[in-house]
Amino acid sequence: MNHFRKPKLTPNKLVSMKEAIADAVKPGCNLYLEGFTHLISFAAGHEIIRQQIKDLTAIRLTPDLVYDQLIEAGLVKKLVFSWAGNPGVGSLHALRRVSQKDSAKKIEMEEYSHFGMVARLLAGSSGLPFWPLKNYEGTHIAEVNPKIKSIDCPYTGEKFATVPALNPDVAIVHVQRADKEGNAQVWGLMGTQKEAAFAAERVIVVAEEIVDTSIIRRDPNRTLIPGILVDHVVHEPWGCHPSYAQGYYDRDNQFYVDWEDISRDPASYKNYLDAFVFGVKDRHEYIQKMGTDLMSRLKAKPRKCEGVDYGY
Amino acid sequence: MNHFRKPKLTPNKLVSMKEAIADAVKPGCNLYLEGFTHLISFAAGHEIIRQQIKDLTAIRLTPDLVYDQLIEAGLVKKLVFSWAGNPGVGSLHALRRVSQKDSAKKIEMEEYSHFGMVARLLAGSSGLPFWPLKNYEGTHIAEVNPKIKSIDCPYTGEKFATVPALNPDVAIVHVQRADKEGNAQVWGLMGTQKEAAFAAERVIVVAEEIVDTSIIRRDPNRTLIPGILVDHVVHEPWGCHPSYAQGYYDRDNQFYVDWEDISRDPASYKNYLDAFVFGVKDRHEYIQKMGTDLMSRLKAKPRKCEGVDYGY
Amino acid sequence: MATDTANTGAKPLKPSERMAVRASQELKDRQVVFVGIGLPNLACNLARATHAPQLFMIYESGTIGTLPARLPVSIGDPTLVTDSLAIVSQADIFQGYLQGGLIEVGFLGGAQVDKYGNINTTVIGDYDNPKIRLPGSGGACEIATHSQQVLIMMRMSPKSFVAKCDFVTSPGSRMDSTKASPQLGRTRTEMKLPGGGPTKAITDLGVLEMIDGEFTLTEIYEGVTVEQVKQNCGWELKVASSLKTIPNPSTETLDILRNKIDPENLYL
Amino acid sequence: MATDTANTGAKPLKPSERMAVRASQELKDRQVVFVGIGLPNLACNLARATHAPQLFMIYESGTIGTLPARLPVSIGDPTLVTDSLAIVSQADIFQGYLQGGLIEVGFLGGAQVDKYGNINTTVIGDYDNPKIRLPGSGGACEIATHSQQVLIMMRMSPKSFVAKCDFVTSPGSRMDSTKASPQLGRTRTEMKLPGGGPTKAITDLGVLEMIDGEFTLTEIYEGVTVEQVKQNCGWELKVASSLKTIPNPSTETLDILRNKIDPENLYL
Repeated sequence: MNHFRKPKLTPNKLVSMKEAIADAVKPGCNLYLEGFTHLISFAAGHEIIRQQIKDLTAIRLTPDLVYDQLIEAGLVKKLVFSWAGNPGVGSLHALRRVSQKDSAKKIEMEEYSHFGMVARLLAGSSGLPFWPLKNYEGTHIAEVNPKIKSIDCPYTGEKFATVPALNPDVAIVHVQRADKEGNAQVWGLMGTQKEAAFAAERVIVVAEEIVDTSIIRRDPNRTLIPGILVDHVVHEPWGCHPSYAQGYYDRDNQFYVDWEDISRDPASYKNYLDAFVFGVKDRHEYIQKMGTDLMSRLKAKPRKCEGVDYGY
Repeated sequence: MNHFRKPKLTPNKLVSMKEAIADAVKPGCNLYLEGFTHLISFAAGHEIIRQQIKDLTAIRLTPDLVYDQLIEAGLVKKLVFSWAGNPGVGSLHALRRVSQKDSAKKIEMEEYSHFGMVARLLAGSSGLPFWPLKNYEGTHIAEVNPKIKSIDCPYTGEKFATVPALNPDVAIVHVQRADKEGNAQVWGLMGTQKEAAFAAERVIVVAEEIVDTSIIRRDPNRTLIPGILVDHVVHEPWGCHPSYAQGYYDRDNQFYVDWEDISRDPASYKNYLDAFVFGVKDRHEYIQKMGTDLMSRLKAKPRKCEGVDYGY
Repeated sequence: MATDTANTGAKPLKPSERMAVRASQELKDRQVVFVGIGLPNLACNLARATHAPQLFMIYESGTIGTLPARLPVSIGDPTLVTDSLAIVSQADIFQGYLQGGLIEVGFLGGAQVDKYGNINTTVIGDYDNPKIRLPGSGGACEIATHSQQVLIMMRMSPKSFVAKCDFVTSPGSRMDSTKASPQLGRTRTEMKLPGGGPTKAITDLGVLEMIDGEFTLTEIYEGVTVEQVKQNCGWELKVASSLKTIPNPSTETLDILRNKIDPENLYL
Repeated sequence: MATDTANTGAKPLKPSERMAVRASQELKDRQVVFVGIGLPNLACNLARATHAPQLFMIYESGTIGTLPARLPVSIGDPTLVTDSLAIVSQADIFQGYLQGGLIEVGFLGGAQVDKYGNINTTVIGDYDNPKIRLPGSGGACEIATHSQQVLIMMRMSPKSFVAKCDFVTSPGSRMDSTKASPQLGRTRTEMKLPGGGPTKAITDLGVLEMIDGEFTLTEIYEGVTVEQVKQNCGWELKVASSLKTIPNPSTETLDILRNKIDPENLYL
């Protein structure tokens, strides 16, 4: 077993989203587009749709609107997940259209619980082929997923579930700030960003702000992802809308509510994709198209914390 | 298997070090006095010596001077560890005197590598009885420690080492700042403080500064230990000397060098303990006794980082 | 429904309000609660605003000691982050807090629940060819496995309180029988599940309590009849001999719930 | 020793200086190195100050992309923290960085090493009744197990370069024979060890290289004889047919090492 990963130490990894996606996301690859409500890179998802990268195995604990859009665009061969919905609102309608009895065409589904998905990433980010967890007894989850196995504790004899390591081909992680080597700092909800970056073969860091490395080095405990894991850095302000970035802009809850109606009908879904994905060439145009009121409505009110002292 | 821990939600846990140690550290208990060079609570160790709490199983990755002092004071029945030395300088002489062929009296030793000790805490802090790791093949470490066992991966068939969960009776953790409920923030080196606090039955947080809860809540990503794990909070400025607290005071490297000579000879060792442990009633007296130059010599030069924005 | 006609003050009392108020009464001050969005969130924040000001709220997204300033609209709402005591990763939430045994009360709901408190949030119909594809487990399976006790909040109907779940996502007091094994399945103790499992189901008609491993009707709201409850339950529901009546909430409590907790009527 | 008489400039060239300079030459720019305190730290910081300015240094205490402003006196020196790119927990260092396969070069030393590069930092003598109790593994076992390659830095003597280690703390190229199994033990490949193991031992007399799983003398310093090296080795040392001579370091390099890297002469 040799699981070495080549550390990535190029001094400037800044590219456009177009370039990053074209280079790192290949047809048929295992894609982990991270975000747990917070810091979901819709910008990356839309660029994947524009580039029509097909046959994806789309992986995340919470495939949400952007995963649903990948499905509606016909790019997803298989979904690996633990909770698929429009958080706080309802269903993912593109997913429903390819996952039910009456579906004309179906995609493959591989299903865990959140803890199971997290455990898969923990294994993948730790160089282990499996991870043990106390879960799934008394449920049908392991029955319908043969990848969930079990192991006996060598001390107590007790049985534990295991899940296999997850090592995505590409992880895309949106962060508040990064330097051009990809050293990335995040605050607020952290989801599985660190584990995804450590587990993936290739990593794209998308940042609200590109900062000088000295800013990162002033507060090293804040760094979640070291640049040695990162292939590409993309500067994409407002890149998460309708998701959010703590300290930058609020979640566009109204969009999530409106989405229920937009997405239920394939025709209005198509209109949305035509206008806001295919109809714009990049994120900048998307934000312009959203109208001037977007920023005033969602821009965060400042609430800065104090720094701490690293002197000695 | 029922492994629930009663969350600790008393509003004010502030007590003196004397009270905290008397209540939480009992004769014969498993003690984890944390610190990886950084944030070692010498103040707590000295109070344990003053209270003559015997038959301890003393546990840490890096038992250093303060563990050696517990041994010299005759309080340690067993040492569980992975590296025992005076970091950057040399040996632990009290330990040598009770662990070699020519020793008149010996203590029990249970030995892992750092990763093995960390893995034991990961299991203990995660509600699992074991933890798998790729380690110990090609060495004699597992041969002399029957607690290191093995497990076969259910996916690859490959063999992995396992270590049993470590759940200390008491963990003592020094932090830069905490509120009186024990919500604790740490920066700089983090060692295994979080894992120790989650794994232990009882937790004493010792803090350089006691701050209002609002300070903790201004930067929640900085919180390493939640107060619901904590039994006692002790305010003990300069409580780590000769170890250090980033942002507060530097490591007293000269003391570590001098210690080599102090500790080699049992007579000078006794003189030290008589003067600086038994000869003072608490940490305040210890610091006074160290002389006025201590603070000017070791006080940290300020190097504050910027805060981040938690607005939305 | 009967509850539609129950009046407190000017506005009629809604089933959702009754559920939120009744659930809040289950929470004790200084308990550690794993809060879900929707009705559980209303119940927890109502408890904080009334009898349990120090209720310790943890949300699945990783916020510890949460103090939401507005009603969170999703599990990852930024209002959960700002002013919380700590933010932790998903790994820590599931591995450290849940599997680590720190959660005293968890909340669950779903599309189907059976008399053992087994819950289905995965599919209606056959797993491979479902009639309806539901969101899946999320953290529900581990909440049901590891919380010291679980409170279920669901509206009753024969479609939701079912004789048999189409799929069990989250474990209840014991496994049901299957075609292959017509005997009743193993209990939580036999399966060595760490948590205590569901203790109560707070519904829109009354409260079912887990007694000897089976849900039994122990409380009904004012104006609700036992017959109504039975009609809305898909199995032969046991009824406690000493059935309690749940009084209507006080005007004061309702006022807090309606005007402070959910003033925009998002979940009520 | 011969090296005591080698002169560069005014001050005589010390064995520790030769070791630090020779080890620094093994490091390539932009490599990820797991740095130990003492000579490895001097070698790495010398490499940074000369041919490898972007050497990426990780210390066991959890500092990533470290830029020490002063010579660290312990593995947890605060100068390692300030200005580093990231600080991570011990769990992340061992589980994420080492077991996760991110370390390209690791450094090790010890009380004893054998011809396979097995290292002893645990005990001299019998484990249960040792003549000398050494510090133990620390992170050495996992550095030896998981680094892509390991560089050993040790002074040679028949007591340290031994025919058989009293205890193997860190795995080399293969296990030695034992009383119970007189055959040679399994190789790293047979044991499925992820890392490449020791590639070179940088000593005070010359460089031993791991060739076909056994340390072979391939380089000696100016003024050192093969005989000297053999006398300081506890096993019948193989010598390469094309033995290289290591030139003395340049005045410029020595100046950096002596006056910038370790001006207070802590480790030289």
